[in-house]
Amino acid sequence: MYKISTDHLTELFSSISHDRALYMPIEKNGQVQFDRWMEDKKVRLDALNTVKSPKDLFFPQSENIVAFKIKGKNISIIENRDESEPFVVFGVRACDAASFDILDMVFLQDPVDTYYKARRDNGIVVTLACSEPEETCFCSVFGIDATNPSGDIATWIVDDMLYWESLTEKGERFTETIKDLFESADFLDEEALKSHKEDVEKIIEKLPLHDLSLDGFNSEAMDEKFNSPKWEELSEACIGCGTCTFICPTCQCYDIRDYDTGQGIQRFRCWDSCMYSDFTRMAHGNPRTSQVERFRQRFMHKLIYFPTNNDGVYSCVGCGRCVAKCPVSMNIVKVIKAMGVDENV
Amino acid sequence: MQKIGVFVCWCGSNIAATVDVKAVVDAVSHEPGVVYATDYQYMCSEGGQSQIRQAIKDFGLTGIVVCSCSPRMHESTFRKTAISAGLNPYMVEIANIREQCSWIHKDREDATEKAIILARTAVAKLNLNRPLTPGESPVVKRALVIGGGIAGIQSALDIAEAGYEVDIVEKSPTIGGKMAQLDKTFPTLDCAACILTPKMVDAASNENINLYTYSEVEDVSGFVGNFTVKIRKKARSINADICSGCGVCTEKCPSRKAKDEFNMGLSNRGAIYIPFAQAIPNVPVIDREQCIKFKTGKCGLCEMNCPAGAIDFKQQDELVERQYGAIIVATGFKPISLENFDEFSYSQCPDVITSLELERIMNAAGPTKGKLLRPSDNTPPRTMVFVQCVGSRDTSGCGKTYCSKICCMYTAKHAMLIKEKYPDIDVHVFYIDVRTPGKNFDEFYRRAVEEYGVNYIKGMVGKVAERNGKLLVQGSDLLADDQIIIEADMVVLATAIEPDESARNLATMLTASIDTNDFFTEAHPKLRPVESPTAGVYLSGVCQGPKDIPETVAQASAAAAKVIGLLAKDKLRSNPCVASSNEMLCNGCSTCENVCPYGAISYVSKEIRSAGKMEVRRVAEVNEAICQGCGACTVVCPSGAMDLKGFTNKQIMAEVDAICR
Amino acid sequence: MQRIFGLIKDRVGALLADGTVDRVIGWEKGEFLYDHTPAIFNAEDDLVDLVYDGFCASNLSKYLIDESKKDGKILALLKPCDTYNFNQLIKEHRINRDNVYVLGIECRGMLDIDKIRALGIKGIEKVEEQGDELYIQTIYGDKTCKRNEVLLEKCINCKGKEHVAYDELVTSGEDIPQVESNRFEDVEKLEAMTSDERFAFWRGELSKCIRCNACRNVCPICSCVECVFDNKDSVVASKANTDEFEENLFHIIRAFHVAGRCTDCGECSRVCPQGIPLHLLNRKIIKDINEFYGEYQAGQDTNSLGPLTDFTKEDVEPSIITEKGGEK
Amino acid sequence: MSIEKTEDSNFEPLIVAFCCNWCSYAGADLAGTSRLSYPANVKIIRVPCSCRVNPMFILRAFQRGADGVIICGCHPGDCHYSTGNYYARRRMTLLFSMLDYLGIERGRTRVEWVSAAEGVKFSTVMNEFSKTIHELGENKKLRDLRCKEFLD
Amino acid sequence: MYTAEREMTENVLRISNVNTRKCMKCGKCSGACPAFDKMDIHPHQFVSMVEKGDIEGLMNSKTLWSCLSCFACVERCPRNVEPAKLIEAVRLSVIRKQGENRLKADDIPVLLDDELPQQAIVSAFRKFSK
Repeated sequence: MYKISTDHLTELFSSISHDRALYMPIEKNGQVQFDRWMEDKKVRLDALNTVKSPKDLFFPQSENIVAFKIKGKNISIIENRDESEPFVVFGVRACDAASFDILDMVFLQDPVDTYYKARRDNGIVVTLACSEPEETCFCSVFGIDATNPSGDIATWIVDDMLYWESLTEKGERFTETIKDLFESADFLDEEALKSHKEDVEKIIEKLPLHDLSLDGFNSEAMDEKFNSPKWEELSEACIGCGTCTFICPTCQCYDIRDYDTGQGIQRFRCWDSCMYSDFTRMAHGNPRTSQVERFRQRFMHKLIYFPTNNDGVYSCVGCGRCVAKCPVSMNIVKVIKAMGVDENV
Repeated sequence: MQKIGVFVCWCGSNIAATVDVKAVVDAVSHEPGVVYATDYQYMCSEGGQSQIRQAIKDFGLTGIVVCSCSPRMHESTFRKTAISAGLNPYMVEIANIREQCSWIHKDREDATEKAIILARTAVAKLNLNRPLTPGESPVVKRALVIGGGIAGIQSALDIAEAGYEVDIVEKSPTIGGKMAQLDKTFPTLDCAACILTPKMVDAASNENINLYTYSEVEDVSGFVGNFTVKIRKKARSINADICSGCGVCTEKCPSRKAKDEFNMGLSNRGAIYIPFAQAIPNVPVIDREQCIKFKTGKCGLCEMNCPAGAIDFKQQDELVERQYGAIIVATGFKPISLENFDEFSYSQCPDVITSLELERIMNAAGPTKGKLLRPSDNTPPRTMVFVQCVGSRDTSGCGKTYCSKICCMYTAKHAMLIKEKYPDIDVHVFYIDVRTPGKNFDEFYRRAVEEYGVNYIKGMVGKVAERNGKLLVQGSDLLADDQIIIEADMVVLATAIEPDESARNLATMLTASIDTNDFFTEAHPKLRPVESPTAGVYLSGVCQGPKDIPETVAQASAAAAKVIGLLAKDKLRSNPCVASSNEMLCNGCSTCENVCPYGAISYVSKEIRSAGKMEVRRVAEVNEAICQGCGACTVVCPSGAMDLKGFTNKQIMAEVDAICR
Repeated sequence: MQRIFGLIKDRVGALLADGTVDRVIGWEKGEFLYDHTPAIFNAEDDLVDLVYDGFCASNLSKYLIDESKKDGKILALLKPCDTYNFNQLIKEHRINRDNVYVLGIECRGMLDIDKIRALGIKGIEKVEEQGDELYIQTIYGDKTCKRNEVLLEKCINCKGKEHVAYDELVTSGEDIPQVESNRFEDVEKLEAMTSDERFAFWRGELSKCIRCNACRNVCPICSCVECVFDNKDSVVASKANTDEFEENLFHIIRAFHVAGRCTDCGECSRVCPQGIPLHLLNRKIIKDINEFYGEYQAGQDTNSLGPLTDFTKEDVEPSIITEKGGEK
Repeated sequence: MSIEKTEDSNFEPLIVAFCCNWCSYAGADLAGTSRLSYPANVKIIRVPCSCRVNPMFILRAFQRGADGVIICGCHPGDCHYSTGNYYARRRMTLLFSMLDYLGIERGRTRVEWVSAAEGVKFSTVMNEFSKTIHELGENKKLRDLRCKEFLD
Repeated sequence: MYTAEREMTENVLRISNVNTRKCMKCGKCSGACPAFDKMDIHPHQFVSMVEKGDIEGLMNSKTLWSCLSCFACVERCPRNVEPAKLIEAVRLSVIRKQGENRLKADDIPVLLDDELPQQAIVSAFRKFSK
């Protein structure tokens, strides 16, 4: 466990960003999002959550896959995927860090997605524990301890001191390279950290969504949930935009498209949203034609299909972004409450 | 995938001079879809066209691109070639590499590169062409002639001769136009009335011809084969059916102050008048500004004295709406106003007159009953000076830049007639160049000089000033390199002519294009001189450009021939490049309906299968016969449901892509 | 705000009971006190969840496009700014007028939860409104703030309190202060910048766009059967902004498709998760239309021709833009 | 003379011209028949009427690398379809104002009314426009980079 | 070859900014010229002489100094040729001819008028003594 005072954070960042890119929550045009760190950038470690999750550092919204060039009869294939170089992402919250593990389950399973793997290996995740969770947070419901985030290195900010503890071997190796900036934390610091964690846990207890119950959402209940009449009423307000899917840290669906650039064809991958009308358009058309079916598909996947395939791990980390940003305020919490077993609505 | 043949034309040397044709053929042969590419000296010739036909058969081409001159020139030629080879005519695209490439770029390398790009663009567009078949629309078997001068009358007679109904709309109370005001006409010097009035009577008596005199066209809608025209019959205040044309009323009318337009204002007329004796229809008209009854409510002498009781003060304008298959514009001309030419002091001295005024003075029915008298004191003149090109060939902005073409001939005519009738009058003519071309014209002018001793002075009048009753004409005599001053009794100005003032807004109504001098623009100066680019509108007479009576009559008959050719068809093939709406995408929001200039879009509710269930939706429908294919609806349609066949969104996008590649 | 809600609830109950309408579209309470969802209440379920307070900003007229196609009559609770969109959709034959019974409800201006958070108020549990004061109960203690500090952008530039389309009006009789503001102020500020500054501003804003289509799907005017960006046969079909240009293209084309029809209801800016001031694009076109072709408020009536489907012979020439002065 | 703004003065601008079939295309032909030259980098696309030009076409041209776009039509009042150019005039005014609002150089887009008889005007307009675009330099602001530097 | 005469014509055309080719030889300038009789070369001839390059003839002519510059010819010319400007241009070339010192220093006391501003003397020298 190391520590560094918050006033020296700027030197820490500049030394990290010497040989690799450093991303962290930065405010740009009134919006906090993960951006590359520069001296003049406005760092916002106090902001609870960025609007867009850091998943697009590993799974960008659009990336080139391959390109073709046609000259007369012959076609030449050109590898022009975007090269990824080593980088550090700092200030990741516990929920986002947990979402990386969920994405790993999808992309790193056989067959491994090489694009994602390249970025994942190059990336070092430095998490920062929350100190002031919002009322929209419900990460505890999914067993995520906000005060002890996962990731390669965990950090805590207590008063004006940043505590730095590497959790994984990759984290350990990285900390070695910048060890001289830190002092080692003594017993007093451990105590201060422990009491800070308890305060935060107390706040988490008091969060309104703390005791949201997930029982009833398991593979057995799949048919019963699928045919429930409640979907009709829950989805009547949904306008089918992609906001909830694009800001959600665990949504992992993408579409592959070709673009005719005039010189040749550029094949690229881009995020897709199950809420869109052309989401799974196939030869005969789209299997889910009405908004009710699409709405149901989203929450069934998060709460039932994914846990069924991944031994009980839900595909939601309770970060609360969709609760805050949905244009018509319809979100997963309302679905859980409406569809839950004890109907404690 | 299309199988496209590309044919690059040399156009003799017009294209080949600055465009490397072989390079174009080679470059375009690699384009997607192109299976055959060749070049030829004259693609539009029979040899070229047979080469295309052969290639279509040999390679089974589904579309051809011809890189040649402007599509406005030979698009129809190559479409006919395609039809003759069994290919749909709308699978032909033209790349304009002559007017828009070889003729305007000097550097061979630039021109070739641009020709390649234009060829590639045409191929890109053709790849997305689909075979189109022209629709059919009915033809109304009736023609409209706007303007009742010699041009209008001649056209009307020829069309009536072919058995079709014709309406003549003339804005003045009688037909006859400017020619009726003339005395004698060149080159044969026979009197204008003698050759015109019989035609006027024929026009009046021909049962196929309806005369709408003292009427104007108010609104034109529709398109070739089916024009709807609103005609405003202005109130004559006389019931034409029962009026016998005795003319008693015109004598009795007390209001004498009005200037007689027919006599160019040289004499006065009553408030109720017949323009001239042989007027057709021979019915007077009341000039409401001058008539005391209309101004003050008193008088009404004409009503009292009219034997037939035909006067009807309460008569109102009447709006008539009729359908026509074709329209002939014969609006004629008028002399320009001379306010910018005060060096001739036309407005100060009454003895300085225009040629048209001289026509009236010499005319037996004119204000001086045919005797040549000075308007100021009615004494016979001793010396007369004619000044040519007043307001013509003038780039200084005061007059017209063009040569009015007829002045040299009618001045020679005036000079000859005066010398013949009054041999002792000295006649001088100041000229820049005497332009009397064609059959018997130069002989006519030389006769004026050699036989009648008219003194032609190569030079120009600088100033005309009046001094104690005489006109001092100061001009230059370039051959003598001298400045001469002639004491003249009368000065006649050969004034420039310009189109009738009704031309400008008539062109807007007909959507016919018009040039900056207000002459109607012909479809093609050499190949289609009597047609306007707007289908169904034909040009006859001076409305299209300055010309004399022989040419006007020739053009009038030509226009009539074109109209007869059109009316002879029962069905007209309508333009297939019209809008079409995709009912799956249509929101039914009526935005396209609001912008359609022809009202070709209507709305129906239809059963449509969408997202698995049947649904009744309000969708747009285009009436292909009325739509002219302008494309305004395609851009206001947000969902892209409305598209234009022949110029689809994808085609234009493909062209843009091909250009920017 | 409570008084008006009571009146509305009674009226809605009465209209449901006497059968003039068989269902109501309004807002339903959410988890917290600020996340209300548009919902349809059928006659039988009780109206306990119906709510109308400072957080009912969403514009219900878009739902009426599909709802008015179903049989039976629906009661729509429309705020003044929603009625402009209602009129525009009637003009475009998208709403079946006789299947809708419009209840014009009074509106004192809606609140923006992001602005409340920006004041540093976190963990919000309860929000009470008393006159101009807001009493907010949060996990970290109770906070208060002024109503006018946290108004939504579209309510600061409110177009007026009168409803332009209604079958019945419900007013509480309280006088509602008319907020005086120049709604083109931001547009003028942008116009005053140099063109490079404007380019940098818009690049900064539009580069945040994640193409979630919220602005398009919430806009009542932008409701094509199949949008040109989704229709694979269209020439601009695209799903992601893979390049800076596509970000501009999406927003320019969208602004143009609603040009002359946008009623400036501000919904696009309200729902943008990235906080892009999209209303500035549409407001610029509205300002140009007013300046060049005379004052025009879309949705004011149901029969006038929109500015882009109309013309006069004396319209200004496009070259006026190039000669408008200012540096290059 | 103003110093050349772009460094490489041999920059060849690419200009797309949308010409309406009845007037400006005929004017272009007349410029051709009267041998009035204008730069070769102006390429003409024939459209039935100026009202057929969709803002998407103009943005597509810029996206694909055009440096200037000019829309030619009949003089208001002379349109072959009687009202086409009135709609085009309003739409283009708003489009130019929007592009300017987004910070795109004002001179890049232009509307010009050229009748079938104005061959001279057509060539002077094209020369002038090409010079303006040359001074403005390459279109860097409204450019899709994928379409430009793509592979060898 | 580029003779001095050619250069003088270029000079006259440049100064007067007249395009002599526009003249259609109508003779209106001579017709309108009030000083026609006092001239040995007449207005319509200015244009053709300048076009032929015969500036010399014009420079030694009487016309050059009898033209009143009343601009009647310019006003009336239907082709905007502006003959009077040619005369002005030729006059300037006369004045500008080197080595023609028409004003010597010692003339000054005789002609001097005490109210004459200093400026007038200097410009007279500049104009007339080369």
